[in-house]
Amino acid sequence: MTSALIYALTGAALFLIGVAGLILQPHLLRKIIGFNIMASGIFLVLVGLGQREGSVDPVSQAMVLTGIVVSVAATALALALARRLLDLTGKMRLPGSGEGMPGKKPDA
Amino acid sequence: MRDPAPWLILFPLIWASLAFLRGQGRGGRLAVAGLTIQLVLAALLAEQIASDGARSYTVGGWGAPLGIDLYADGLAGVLLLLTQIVALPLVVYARAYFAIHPDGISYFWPLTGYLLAAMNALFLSADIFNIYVTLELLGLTAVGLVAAGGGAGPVGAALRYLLVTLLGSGAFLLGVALVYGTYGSMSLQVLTPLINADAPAAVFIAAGLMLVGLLLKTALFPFHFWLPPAHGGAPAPVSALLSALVVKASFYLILRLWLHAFAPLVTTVAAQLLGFLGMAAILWGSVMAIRQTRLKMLIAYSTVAQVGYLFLLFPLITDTNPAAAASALQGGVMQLVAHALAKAAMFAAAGTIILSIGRDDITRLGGVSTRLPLTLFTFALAGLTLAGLPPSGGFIAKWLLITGASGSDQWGWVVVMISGGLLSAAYVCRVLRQAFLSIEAGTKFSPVSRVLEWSAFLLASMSLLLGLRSTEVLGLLESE
Amino acid sequence: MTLDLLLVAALLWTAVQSLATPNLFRGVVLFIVFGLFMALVWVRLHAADIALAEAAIGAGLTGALLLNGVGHLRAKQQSTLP
Amino acid sequence: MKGVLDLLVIVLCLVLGAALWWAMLDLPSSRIHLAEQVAAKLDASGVTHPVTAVLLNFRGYDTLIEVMVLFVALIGMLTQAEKGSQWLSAGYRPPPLPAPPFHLEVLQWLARVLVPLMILTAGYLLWAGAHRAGGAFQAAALLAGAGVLLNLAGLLPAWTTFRAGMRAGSITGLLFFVLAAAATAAAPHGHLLQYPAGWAGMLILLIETGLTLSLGLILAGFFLLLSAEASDGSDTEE
Amino acid sequence: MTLNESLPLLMLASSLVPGVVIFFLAETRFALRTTLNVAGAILKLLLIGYMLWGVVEGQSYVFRHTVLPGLELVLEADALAMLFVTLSAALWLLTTLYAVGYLERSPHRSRFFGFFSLCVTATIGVALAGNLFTFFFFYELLTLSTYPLIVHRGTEAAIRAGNIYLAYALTGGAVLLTGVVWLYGLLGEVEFAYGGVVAAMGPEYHGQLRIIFLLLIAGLGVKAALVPLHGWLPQAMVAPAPVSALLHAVAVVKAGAFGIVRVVYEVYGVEFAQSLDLLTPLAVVAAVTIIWGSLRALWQDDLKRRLAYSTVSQVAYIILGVALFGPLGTIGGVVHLVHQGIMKITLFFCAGNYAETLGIHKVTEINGAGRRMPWTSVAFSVGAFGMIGLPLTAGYVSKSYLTQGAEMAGMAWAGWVLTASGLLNALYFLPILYRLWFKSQPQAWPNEHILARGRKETALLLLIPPLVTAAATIAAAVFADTNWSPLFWAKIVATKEYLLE
Amino acid sequence: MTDLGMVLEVFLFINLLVALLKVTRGPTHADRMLAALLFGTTGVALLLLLAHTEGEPALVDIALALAVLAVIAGAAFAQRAWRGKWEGNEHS
Repeated sequence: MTSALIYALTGAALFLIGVAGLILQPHLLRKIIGFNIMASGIFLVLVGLGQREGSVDPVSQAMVLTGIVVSVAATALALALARRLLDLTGKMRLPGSGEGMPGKKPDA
Repeated sequence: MRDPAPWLILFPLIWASLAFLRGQGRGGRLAVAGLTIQLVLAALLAEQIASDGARSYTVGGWGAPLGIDLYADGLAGVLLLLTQIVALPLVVYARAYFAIHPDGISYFWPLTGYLLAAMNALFLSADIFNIYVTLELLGLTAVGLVAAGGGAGPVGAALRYLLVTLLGSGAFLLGVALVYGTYGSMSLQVLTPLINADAPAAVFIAAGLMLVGLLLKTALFPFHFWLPPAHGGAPAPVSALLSALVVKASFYLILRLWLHAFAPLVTTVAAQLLGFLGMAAILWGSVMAIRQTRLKMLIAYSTVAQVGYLFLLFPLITDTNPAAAASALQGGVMQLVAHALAKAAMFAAAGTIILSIGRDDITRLGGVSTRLPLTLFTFALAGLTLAGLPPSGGFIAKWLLITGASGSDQWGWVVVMISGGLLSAAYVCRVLRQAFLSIEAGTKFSPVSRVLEWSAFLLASMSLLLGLRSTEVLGLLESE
Repeated sequence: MTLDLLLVAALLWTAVQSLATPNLFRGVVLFIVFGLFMALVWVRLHAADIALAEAAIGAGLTGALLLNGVGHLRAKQQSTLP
Repeated sequence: MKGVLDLLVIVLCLVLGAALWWAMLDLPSSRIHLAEQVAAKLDASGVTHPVTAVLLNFRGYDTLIEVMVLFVALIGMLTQAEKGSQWLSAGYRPPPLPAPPFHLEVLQWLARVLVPLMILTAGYLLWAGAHRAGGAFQAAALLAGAGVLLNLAGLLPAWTTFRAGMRAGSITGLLFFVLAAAATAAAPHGHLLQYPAGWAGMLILLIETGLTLSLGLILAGFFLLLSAEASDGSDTEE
Repeated sequence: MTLNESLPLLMLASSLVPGVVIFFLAETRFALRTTLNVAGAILKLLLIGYMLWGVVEGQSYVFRHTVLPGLELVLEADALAMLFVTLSAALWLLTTLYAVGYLERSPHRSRFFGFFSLCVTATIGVALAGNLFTFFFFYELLTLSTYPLIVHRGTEAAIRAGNIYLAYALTGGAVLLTGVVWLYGLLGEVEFAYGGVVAAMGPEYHGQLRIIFLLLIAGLGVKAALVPLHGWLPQAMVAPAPVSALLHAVAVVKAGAFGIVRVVYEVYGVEFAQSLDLLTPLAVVAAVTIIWGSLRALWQDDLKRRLAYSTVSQVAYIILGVALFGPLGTIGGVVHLVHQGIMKITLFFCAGNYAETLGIHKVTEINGAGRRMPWTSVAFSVGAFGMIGLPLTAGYVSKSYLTQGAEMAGMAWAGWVLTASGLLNALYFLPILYRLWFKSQPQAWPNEHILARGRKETALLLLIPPLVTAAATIAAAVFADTNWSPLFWAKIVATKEYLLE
Repeated sequence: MTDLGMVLEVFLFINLLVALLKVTRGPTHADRMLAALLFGTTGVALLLLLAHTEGEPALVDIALALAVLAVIAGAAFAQRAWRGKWEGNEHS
């Protein structure tokens, strides 16, 4: 097993940790952190699998760079919206049921 | 232009950037001009596809797998044309709408431009990582448009939408990573034969992750929870764009991957599961639509239901006889097109009504039939399409889908489709019923511009006439 | 390989803790630390470009953005407290 | 209900995790090695660093859309920042920066030393990107970092409004990229982002420079827009 | 496109185009609107005249438009279609004139006449449909264009009635659609043809064909108001009188009945349907409907409701005729399609006149109206006699053919049903006539709108249409043996359906 | 040499982990932040070492960037902390 593959496996775990945080944590900042951890996990899988036979793979590295930029953009936008929501409602939680994302109906 | 494909992406990017340069609230005219050109380009591309078959375009001149390819087959041609056709009347509508009600105008034009660029790029893309990037562009622009409405409701809805769309594209990207890790390429053209030859477990998981990610974005039941507040809370032109086009983009991806690259992986069980979720969406969405008190929320829930309709396609095209599958596929695409036109018209009409009477309450629509007859007529025509009644495009879609279902002996789905149509008729009727009542004391109808009424009417009548001219659409769809 | 395994353990630990720790500020700081570990991972994967970006983003921008968010939250909570 | 849902999510995550690990450990070696193709075509790409070659040439189209994503996020933030605030009203002048309290003086001194260094480093990274790690995005991140530091030190006010100059600055680099792409697509026998032979290196450097400036402004904007104080907390709606 | 191809299309256009134009006319453009309406109706009648002659000469008028590969909209003018088209167009002209008089003071006339013309267009489409798909297409269009007419008044009651109508009609349409698509799945294309098109299917399909027949008849039966699917019809009475007239005599119920005729004769073929044992159950349903409708009519005090239940009963005569195996029954059923239309529209016109002139809505309020409104009452009496089936009325002609048909088909019980129904008809119509002519006038009419001026008991436009249709009721019987009577055409149809040529 | 590098790397890394422990333990925000800053410096050292052992000169650039950028997080903290807004307000 190459170390790249170990990192890929770690990436899968990080993805799931991030997803769980994104879904289960009610606080918006935690959700955003969860998203970032999820993204890091994916990037690790991408490069880890791409380089699992030991050779360096510039294509997967370039894709991860693109992905990082995208996730920064998303983080910034999410923070701006969360901040606005804080100004409007005084809470850093999603309105309505808000707690977990899926399942609960916003109008229930 | 020899190849309209890249220009369909570049044009909106350019006019959106110029609109941003000009400042807040500016750029409506640029948008109309840009979209007119895009419409011509899309028509040109459709013409080329219809006569010469599917087209490929190598970005950067490298070619897959090193470079990125654009690829436009009949399905992409239909969707590109549809996008520009729906968007053009909508931007005309939006100019008139924001002239009366400027909330949410601030960066509407650049965001709309980037939205269209993202959508065109997505329809043309033939590279799964590139698809991911376009998906993100699409998602963030859509979120920006929803959030621009301001107020706790829209901002909360936008944030929820953002988190869902990020989760969705995250799942998609993990799928991309697994596929790339397995085969070393991201080009769909290169991947298709490889997946056909041999698909290890990782590819199955990848396909599942990508599917779930896209389902989240398409808002299929039970992932629909984010859609009604986001679509119902945004300004009317935004709701129309989102409900008519944006959810279709991720559906288009599901369909394309299902039909081509991942075709060897799909199973009847998965198809039936999607069908069941579609059924649940139809029932749940319709019932919720019937129970809404706000007009735009009703329409938003109707989108949930209509998206469910699209997914009835999958059990009909998977492991069934070719004739039934072909008919069902045509029906699904017709449903997509008809719904896009009708839903855009419906949100636009609702926007006009709300602008005129200054509130969004279904039980207090009395008098709309006499004061805004054209708008109500627009609403009714759009409702006709949603309910799948002749002569609308929705009827042809339903006919084809039912033919597919009966041709493959899946009578359960016939019942679902038929009752779905009746349920849609029920919620459309709820609105019409109130609108036919006489004017309530205290309701004031402020005058609205004719542009608002006629642009919506144009969309609705297109959804209707589609029923009589569907051979053209299907002809384009068939060109491989 | 030893370094790799230590790094993996640190990554997982910081990730879980930054999400699970009850103190929000601690969570954010742990996330910044997570970013630094990520940068080291990229170095180990011979991805210098990504390491650079991760350092710039994780240690710099995202961290600052998140700290900023915590700050606003605190300010808000204090201003709304009686 | 909530507990059950949480449990469900966790169980699903565990199952998916197990499946992912098993699938990854079971992966055959891939058929296509893009790294070899990159190496083979590197000479024609105009740069010598493979990652930069992929980012700005082989898959430059991805980058084109990616920078748009970044920009769209900024627009999305602008729709929020300029709402519910008094900055839009005509005649509003931002209050002058208060005299720095003592404790900021150290920070300001630090910033005055570091910021030129950061700009220098950014320029270096941009230049280095052609043949080793570095490039537009990393350089831009450093530029933005400089902006953040200045703000933290009280030398640069938070952006309460987005002026025409900033608007132009944040879009110009991207627009240049788009127009360059359009030019390549419009050229006879040209394809989108197919740089004319011999011009690739030059064009990539130009595009990267434009991107660095615009991206720097955008990334700094992320922070500076967010660090603007809410009007005074009184705009809370129920 | 040759003239013969474009004629069916022109026929649709002659009501569609005025309809669409009228939508966009201002409320005050009274003269232009009326001119358009009448011009459209007259043009349509001229076209029909030309085509009637052509059909007798053996010309074929077929228009085809491909909607989908293998799926066509076909408009074809055959004898049966022409019979229905003629009825619709003639009654459209009369109803338009009547409606102009009736709605003189009410709002939203542009909307009303627009949908009115659309409704006629849909009816013409139903009549001319050359295949099952086209039939369904216009059948649903008819539902949609009548809904705004029913809710026209915008009152709670009207809207409730409209929604009930829509719920029934759309559900029926959905059931019909299932059957239609199923049949298309089996056959590929279901063009109407004399003698039917499904007989060629092997015995292994007979089970499916029976289910499809059930679906088709159930779907059509909603509009034809077969018991127990008739619930919407009495509710729809709240609509303005011209709408009720159109609904009952021409458009909606007839579209259902006409569809059943097409399905039994030209999709299944009467012999094949008989061999599948489908006709007897259909006859039973029709008989039950006849009796049930008549019984319910007995107890209605509201005049229009009584007429509505009478419609339920009378339309089932057509179905009964269809279900009687043998040409005589067919002739009786098909000719009743026309005869019932003429008679029932007379009655509704008259009911409208009573309501509009004197405010009479109930049977108990009608005492002595015969002296106040003699012409209207004469027309009403003729219509009522026709319904009962007295000699020298159109009703007599249909009933005699139906009775003979029942004997020929060996279903003597059907004859008894007809006789019983005649008695019941008499029971609920004769009291009205008695009150009209022999009871004394009350002190004051419930709500007198229009004063008698000289010999004009009411507005002229309200008076002429019922008189014309009453005259037609008698003429159809007196001149039954001539070459242009409905009976003559019904005989042509029967000859063709039984492939007797 | 490589062995020595390896040992040093692991040592520095353990240093990082100890700092990590401090970050999680607190007790004050200032402790945490200082520990995080220590991360920056140790990270730079580790990167320079790695640049040497792995033979990748580009890593020096990273060390440079990290050194410069680590200041920002510290500054962000400092700016907030000195305002005294949440000193002593330990729990969210």
